[in-house]
Amino acid sequence: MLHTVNKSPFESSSLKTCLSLARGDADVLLIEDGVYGALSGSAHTSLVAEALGDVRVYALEPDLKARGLSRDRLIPGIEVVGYDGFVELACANDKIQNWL
Amino acid sequence: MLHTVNKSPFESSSLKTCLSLARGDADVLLIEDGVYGALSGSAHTSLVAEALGDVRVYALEPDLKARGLSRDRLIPGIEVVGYDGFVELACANDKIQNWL
Amino acid sequence: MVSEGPYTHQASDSAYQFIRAALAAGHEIFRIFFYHDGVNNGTRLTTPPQDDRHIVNRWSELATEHDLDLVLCVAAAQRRGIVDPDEAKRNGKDGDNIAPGFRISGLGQLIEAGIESDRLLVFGD
Amino acid sequence: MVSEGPYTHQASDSAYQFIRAALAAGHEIFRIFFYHDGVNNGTRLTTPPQDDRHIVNRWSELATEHDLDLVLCVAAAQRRGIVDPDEAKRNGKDGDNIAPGFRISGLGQLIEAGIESDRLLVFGD
Amino acid sequence: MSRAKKFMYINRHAPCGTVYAVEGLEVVLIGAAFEQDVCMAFIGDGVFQLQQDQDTADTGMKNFSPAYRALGDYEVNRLYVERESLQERGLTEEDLMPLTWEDEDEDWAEKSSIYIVDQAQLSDLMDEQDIILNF
Amino acid sequence: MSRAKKFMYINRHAPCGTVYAVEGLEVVLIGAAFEQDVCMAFIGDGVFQLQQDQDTADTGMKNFSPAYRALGDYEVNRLYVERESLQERGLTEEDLMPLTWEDEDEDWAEKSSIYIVDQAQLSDLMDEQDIILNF
Repeated sequence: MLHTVNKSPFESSSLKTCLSLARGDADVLLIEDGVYGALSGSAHTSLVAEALGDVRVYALEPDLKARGLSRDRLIPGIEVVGYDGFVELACANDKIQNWL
Repeated sequence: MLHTVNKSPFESSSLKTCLSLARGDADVLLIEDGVYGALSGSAHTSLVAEALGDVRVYALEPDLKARGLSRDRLIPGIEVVGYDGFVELACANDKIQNWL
Repeated sequence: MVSEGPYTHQASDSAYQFIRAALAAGHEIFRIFFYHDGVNNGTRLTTPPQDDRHIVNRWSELATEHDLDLVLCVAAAQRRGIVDPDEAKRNGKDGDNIAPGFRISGLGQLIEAGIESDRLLVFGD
Repeated sequence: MVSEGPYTHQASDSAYQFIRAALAAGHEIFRIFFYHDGVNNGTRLTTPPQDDRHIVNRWSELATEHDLDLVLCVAAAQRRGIVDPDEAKRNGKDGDNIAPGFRISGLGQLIEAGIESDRLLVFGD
Repeated sequence: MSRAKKFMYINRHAPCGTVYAVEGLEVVLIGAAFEQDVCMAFIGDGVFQLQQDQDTADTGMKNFSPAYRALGDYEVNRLYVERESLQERGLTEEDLMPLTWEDEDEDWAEKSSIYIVDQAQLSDLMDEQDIILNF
Repeated sequence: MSRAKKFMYINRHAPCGTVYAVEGLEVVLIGAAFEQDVCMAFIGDGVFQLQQDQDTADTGMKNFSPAYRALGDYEVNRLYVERESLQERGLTEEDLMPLTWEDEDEDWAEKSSIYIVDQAQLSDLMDEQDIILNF
């Protein structure tokens, strides 16, 4: 299953809820303000870093760049994809849960 | 100063931010989904209960009733007011900060 | 200031109830300024379900009754497709959709309201 | 499904970019259903700043180019004042504001899209 | 269309403050006509949608909470409520509206539609679905 | 109007994801013409508005972040950034755009407009205002 999260973890519980319900074979894609969840050195870094042992986490590059977040600021293990990669993830998973 | 909070503390950081910046002489009014911050026995009860030693906290009765929250469910010390009480609070304070 | 559209968020309802209570207590409302999605409060094309309140008409009626100044921010309105006859002409639109009692003007009207009023409240998301 | 209005939330932009990428990869888009404030994507009365993207026109152009089915939910559109000529007539409105390439229909169109499509994505707030 | 698809509607917003709860419910009620396999989940502030005794009169807003009682008649009779979300909010099942349905196969016996499930059970349920919609 | 009022614009939303940051900035720039006493505060995700090197090209959205550099020219030269919000997000002052203004009284010397303040200082500043607007 593909999960998308589009809210900042600092202002919304979406990321936390998503990670509490995502299973081991899940892909989690951070888009829009959700990409702030990919930041290393933040109060939510450990939540995401721990989940990385379990699920795969991706962040959308256009949304990272729009917010001035360079790749070296991200939690190691997070993969960066473009809109084409987003489409591939949507195809590779049999269903999609968009956490809004 | 009058502060209003209109977001659920379970889904937004507004209440926490408000209470971290409100000073001793402040009035804090919970409206709309903000009234969930008045619930006793919840994960955010202690945050509000501690603030009650410092600031005055009010909850808007029409919004409590709309959500099915009766007065006996509220944290002791929270005052319940109507729209008329909201207007009075806006007059009694020299300025208003609406946390949105 | 009202910052959210009708129905989508309770902000329009809270603002309306607060203003009614303030008027009932004898206070003067200098202006109601609609910003962000709040400009969607000012379209006459809405048709809510018959058993629900009609938020737009409710504003228009309140404005008539109490001679209120309902102002939609022009920049916010342009982004969201709320136009009066002047705006329609200026931007080459074939029609307008502003509701009775509302007018479109600039952000300066918000700042002016802040300067001239004793209190400024914001209802939004 | 697109759930938020243009400009107010990035959802309309994300949906547009995703759909372009999906079309570029050879996928078929069965339908784009606009719900909640998403119906505000379908008004032809918007005039965004000249140096900004025109979200509504962008949808209309994409629909023409790729023969896409852009559906605005009727219940959501009635609450928010988006009407086509039929709706205007039925509800006694003096005009309509729907943009080219969009049509208004019921929520069943969303369920049907869920049943007929391989994947359903939601862009919203 | 080979078989009925499994639809899950996840509700995560409180009622009243925003339109998502009521417009989400409209989708479920319309969708029920399509004879798919439908269930609902209530997570986070969504559990507040089922709170008893909602009375919107003094806000001037429409009270749509009675419409949840109609779900049983539309054969939407599996409403999963996340236990952890209830606990975080200090709620118990007794705070929720008693929603029921009548089982045709058991001489129209009245049964509860509400199931309190924990996160692990909810994960399993989500995994079984074909379509998940979030309101 | 007896004297200039003190306006504080509090920014609490991240840029790009929603329109509040850009429409809030429009209010500040328009408001600057009214010769009031104006300052801005950045709290919570609002601190992300000042992040360097924002580039929206690949999203198709307009990049409004350069407009913050114009604030100094409009004599909006007190931008208070909450220290606790930066720390929670793993940011330091070096991550922010270097916003400056030229001081007419000191031979147009270039000075920083950004002040990192803690919660107690911010509380004091809020207390001094006449009007507080939140975006």
